[in-house]
Amino acid sequence: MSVADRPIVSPASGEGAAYPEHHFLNHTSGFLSWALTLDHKRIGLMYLVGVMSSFALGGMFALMIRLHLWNFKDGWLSNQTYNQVFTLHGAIMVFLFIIPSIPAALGNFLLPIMLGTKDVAFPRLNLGSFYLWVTGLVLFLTALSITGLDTGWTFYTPYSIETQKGGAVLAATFGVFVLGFSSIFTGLNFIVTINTMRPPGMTWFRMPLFLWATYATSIIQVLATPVLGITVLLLSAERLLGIGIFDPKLNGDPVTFQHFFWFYSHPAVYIMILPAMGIISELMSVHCHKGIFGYRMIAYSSVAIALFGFLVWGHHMFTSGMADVTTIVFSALTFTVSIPSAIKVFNWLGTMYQGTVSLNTPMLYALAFIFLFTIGGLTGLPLGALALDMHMHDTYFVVAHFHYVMMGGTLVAFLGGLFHWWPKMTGKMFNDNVGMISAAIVFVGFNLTFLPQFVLGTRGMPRRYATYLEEFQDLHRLSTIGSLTLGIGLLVALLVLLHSLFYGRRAPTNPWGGATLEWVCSSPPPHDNFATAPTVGDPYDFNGIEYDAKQGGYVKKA
Amino acid sequence: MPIWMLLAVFFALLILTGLTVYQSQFDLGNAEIWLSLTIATVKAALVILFFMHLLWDKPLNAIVILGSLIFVALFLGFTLMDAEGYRENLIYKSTVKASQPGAKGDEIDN
Amino acid sequence: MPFILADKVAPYAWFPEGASSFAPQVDYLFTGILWICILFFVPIVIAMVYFMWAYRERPGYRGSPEALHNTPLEITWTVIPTAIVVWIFWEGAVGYLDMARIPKGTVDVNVTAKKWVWSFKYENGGENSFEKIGTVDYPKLVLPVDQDIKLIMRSEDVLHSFFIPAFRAKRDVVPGRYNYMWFHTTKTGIYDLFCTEYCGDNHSNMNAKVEVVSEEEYKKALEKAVQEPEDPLERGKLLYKRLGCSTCHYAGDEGANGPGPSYNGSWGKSVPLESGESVQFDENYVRESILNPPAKKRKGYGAASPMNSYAGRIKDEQIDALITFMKSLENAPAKTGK
Amino acid sequence: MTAIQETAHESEHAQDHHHDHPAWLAHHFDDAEQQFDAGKLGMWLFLVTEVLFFSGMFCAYSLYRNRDPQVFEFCSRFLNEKLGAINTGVLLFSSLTMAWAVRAAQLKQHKLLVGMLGATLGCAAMFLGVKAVEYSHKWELGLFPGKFYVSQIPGAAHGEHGYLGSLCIVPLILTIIAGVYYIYSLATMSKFHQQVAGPILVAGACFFGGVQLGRILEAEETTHHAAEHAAHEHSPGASHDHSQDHSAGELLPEKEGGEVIALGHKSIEDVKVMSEELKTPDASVNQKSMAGLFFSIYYCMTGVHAVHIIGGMLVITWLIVKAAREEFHDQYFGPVDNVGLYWHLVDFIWIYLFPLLYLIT
Repeated sequence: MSVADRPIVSPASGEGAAYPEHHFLNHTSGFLSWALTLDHKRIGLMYLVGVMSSFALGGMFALMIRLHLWNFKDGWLSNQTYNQVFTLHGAIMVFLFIIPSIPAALGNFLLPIMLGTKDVAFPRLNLGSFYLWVTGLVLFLTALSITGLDTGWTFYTPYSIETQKGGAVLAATFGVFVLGFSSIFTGLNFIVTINTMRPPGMTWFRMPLFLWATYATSIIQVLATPVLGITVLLLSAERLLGIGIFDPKLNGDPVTFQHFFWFYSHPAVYIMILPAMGIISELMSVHCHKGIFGYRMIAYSSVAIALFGFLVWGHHMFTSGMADVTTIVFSALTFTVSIPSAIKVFNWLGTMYQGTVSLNTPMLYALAFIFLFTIGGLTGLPLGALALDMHMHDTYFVVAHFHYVMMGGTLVAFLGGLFHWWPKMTGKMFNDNVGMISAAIVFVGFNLTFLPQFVLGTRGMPRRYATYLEEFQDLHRLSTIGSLTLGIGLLVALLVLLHSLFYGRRAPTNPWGGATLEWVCSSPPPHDNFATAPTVGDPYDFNGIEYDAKQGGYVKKA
Repeated sequence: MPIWMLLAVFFALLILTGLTVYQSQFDLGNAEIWLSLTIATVKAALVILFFMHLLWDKPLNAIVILGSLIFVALFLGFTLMDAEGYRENLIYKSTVKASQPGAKGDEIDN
Repeated sequence: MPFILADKVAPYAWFPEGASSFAPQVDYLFTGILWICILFFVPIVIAMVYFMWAYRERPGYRGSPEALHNTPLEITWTVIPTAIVVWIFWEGAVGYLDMARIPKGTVDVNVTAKKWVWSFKYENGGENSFEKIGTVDYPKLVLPVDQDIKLIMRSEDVLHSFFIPAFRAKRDVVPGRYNYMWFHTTKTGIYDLFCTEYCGDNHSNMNAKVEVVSEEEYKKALEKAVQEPEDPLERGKLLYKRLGCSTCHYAGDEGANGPGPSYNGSWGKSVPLESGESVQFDENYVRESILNPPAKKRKGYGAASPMNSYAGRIKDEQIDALITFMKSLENAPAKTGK
Repeated sequence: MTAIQETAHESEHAQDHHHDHPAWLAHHFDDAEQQFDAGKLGMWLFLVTEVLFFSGMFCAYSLYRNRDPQVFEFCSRFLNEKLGAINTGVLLFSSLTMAWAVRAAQLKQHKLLVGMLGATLGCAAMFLGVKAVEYSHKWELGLFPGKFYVSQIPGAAHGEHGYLGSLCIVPLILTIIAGVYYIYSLATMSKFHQQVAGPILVAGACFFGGVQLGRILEAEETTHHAAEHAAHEHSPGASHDHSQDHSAGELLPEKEGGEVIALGHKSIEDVKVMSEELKTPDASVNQKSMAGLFFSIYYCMTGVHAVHIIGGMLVITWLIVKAAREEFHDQYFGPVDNVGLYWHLVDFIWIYLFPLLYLIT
């Protein structure tokens, strides 16, 4: 039985849970009260709107790519335009959407509440990082509009030094620089908040797993992102001053650029997936109404993934002509990351065992995540195996693999988390049945888009091709059909959420039966989250949390 | 922190700077870079421990800053290890040596 | 499934037909990993769906809220995957070392990559020819069967990557250094060669064909390769493709939809320049444009991908041959390629 | 040192005016200790990002030094180690005054605090003044980064291009403004304004003091160098290199000053082969792709460091304003402490830059 089917008791009728008359959304009003807010919840919501818009933009580019590839040649874009489109798709999705999506949007909203504090440690810095993000967005749009960036999102030298789109490269690299600092400050803020502001009783091992994941993510953000900063700064200097560090014409070495770039960009993959794993840990336990299986293993594995993630960047460069020893060492280290990821999947399944599984929209997204992420993780194995990577590198197999991890993983978890916490953020319930339909469409569309790409890849279809051999056309068409389906699914999800804003019924304090602290404060939460420090218990203790028809949600019974 | 300690640290730093300038006048070969880096590290340690009060600070802050050095070492270590490995393939080196197999057939039309 | 796993061209499944000694090794490893993945994935999904059904929320059923913990189980599902990935790593690394260690007594080929053409130079100094398949003129690399082939690869501009799916072999071509690769051919036939590192506008057109032939045919091909055409016009036509002019400039009814201006109908005429002036399209202009391309850019091509200088890479008589070729297009219809 | 203190930026953030909180305690913190710990940890984490930020350049440095040590040896000869040593001393002294400032803030020695901050600011300005001389001197020799490197025989050509003058324009304007401000403060007899304007004006003067100091030392060094180079010019390598440049560049376009633009690897390779044979390191490294690369790294490292100095000067100025208002006391000196940490890090990085860039033999 999903929540939507349950008897609805309108809090307005005087019964049921107290719907707060006063909450953070109506605490103050006016444009400036949002633009200058120091409230982490409002900043989180602003991020949410921002990253979703970026996602829409990036998604539009994705559909353009897929439609162009419908025919093996003479697509509707010129080669040059196609190159710009895939570059912008990648750059926007990575830098503007996936990296900030969960930490900055959901993390900002949830972290202080889950932790039981009033705000993050540095609220102004938090607002500052939001405006840095906005600046990055503007710079990216500039890069898009002045000439169109065509370097690929990786900015590999010497192409990025030689390309005629100099202005675009400069705008984009500066954008990446600024976005990097936005990400650093968010991470810094979270680490300080978690380290110094836990209320009494909130020990490290009483923190919800989402916070563990966010903490691990923040470590990466603080340690890896500065290297990206200096990399793009040197690249800009390369363009402006011809410094030659990465330019083979001046005896510089393009492979050095790749080392610099991937020292950040590989850990960045974990900036993307770790918070997603955190969300899934929350979703699985709440919607199974059962304590998480192997709490400590999940917590440790998050930190392990974050640290191991720094040791494996070389696997993006196996074919670049790295020294053999380095190649083999990187391959060995690469496999170490797969173990903690596998452990998490098993633990989530263990959580379902003998639980009480509520099938609703967030849970469906979580289950879709496990399915898709397992495929994404397992297809990493052939890519980590050196001999096989020689064949698969830079083919569609890689494209499919990282879309399974980043999109099937991060995006699906983001959507699951969004549906899960939507009632908390907006105080409105969405239509659960249509939500579940959206999850189903997304799931089918996603697999239809990317499964064929695995086959394309093993058969030798290189990535970033505007035209291709005729023999690959059927699989490409299948993929294009899938991408349209996926687009429809995402659109349905968006409509469900928007619909709820206007027509959704008021959300109870605890609509899903969660035991973490955000389900203690009202939906939406009051301005200060907690008037007094809340009593902290086990975040996964579901004993006595019962559905209460009167309230339309769950309450803790003694 | 008492004034005498501030001044003592400052003069120690000055003396070490003088030392590093002085030693650079001798040709010590490979040892030189290690010697000057060691002196620099001693100076850096003085700055961090005393001027930045890390000696009296919470251990967490020390872990944070020392931890970051581990990641710097990782970054430099792997990148240098790789660069060392493929050095032979760089064109300007291999042209000079001419012993590089295969390079011979690759002369550019001129 | 047959639709996905079969193909119009060849009845292969996951991989194109293997034609090098690496292929069996790579295919074996892939199949092994594929089965491991299936062995993990299928039980995971079955368990997930079963739990979803068996423990679904329903009237009269109430699962346990207590967190489970089972140390032996957790250790098991840590140790088994670890053992498996160690095996995968080992197999992959052994295979890689095989690919990286170049044996002695190889047939050497010099490979030069530039935007957006591959050129191959054989041991006897001969260069590759071209072959038209469909509407596309592919550079063709001829190799002997059952031989160890070594490639000495160099890039003249940006990163490229040399990939022959049928050989399961790939290596980036990095400017500023030599990268080497080798493989052992096992089967005659014509195979695709792709550039897999993004290199600009016509990245996807930077393909070539590899023809593996018998020893005798290879010798013949080598002899043919050293003989450049005597006739300046024929020579010019060949150079037009070999030097990569055809990847940017349309000429006659050939060439790619590249960023450069077409040669057709230009010779002897006055052509407008980006600077607002105009210039006579003659020997001097062509020569200057080859050696110092940015000096006099044609109108409308200021923002196009820049042409690299051929100074130091082209002989005088080659320039002459190209000029002869351009002259022959004096009256060709002034259209651009697609 | 571990007394309970508060950081400034949170103190202003008491937007809700909870009356149970003192004004300097942000409403989302439980108590002063928590607030102080948060600020301090945040600062240390920021320093971590700075360390990793610079690590990229140190990586590039070690990579290319490891590859071409002779280039680094050759080029460091053009870095004036006297200037480097003077600057090291200046920065170390500024670290001392900064640390002393923290002490003064804790002890409520307001005047001493302003003085110490002013001394730090002055040292920073002097550092930049010396740096300006160093940079402009190198530019006049054509020692530009990467592709702008002009490979004349360095030391031989001395054009007066007025680089130093251009570098001084902005500081000059700022000093004049500070002077006007100081006169204004005298006229209004405002103690606060005098305390702010004084250090800034002194800092401006220190910049020009640094410039003057740098010029004196640089002039000494140049005469020394010129003699050294007169000897070098007679070596066969130097002259041969020059002629080879031209023959290799027959077909190549020429830039002003007869400098060949290297268009492919070929010209680079040629020159290298030739110079390797001649065993004259000077000739082989004196070109864009070698010495130019060193100067790229030099300018990147010292330039980014100088940007950090300028950033530090801005926050120190802000501290001086607060100190002149006598805002700091034993319960509240977090900003001084945190800016101090930042400033010491800038010093810390210079401690490594100095031997790595200047003292290579």
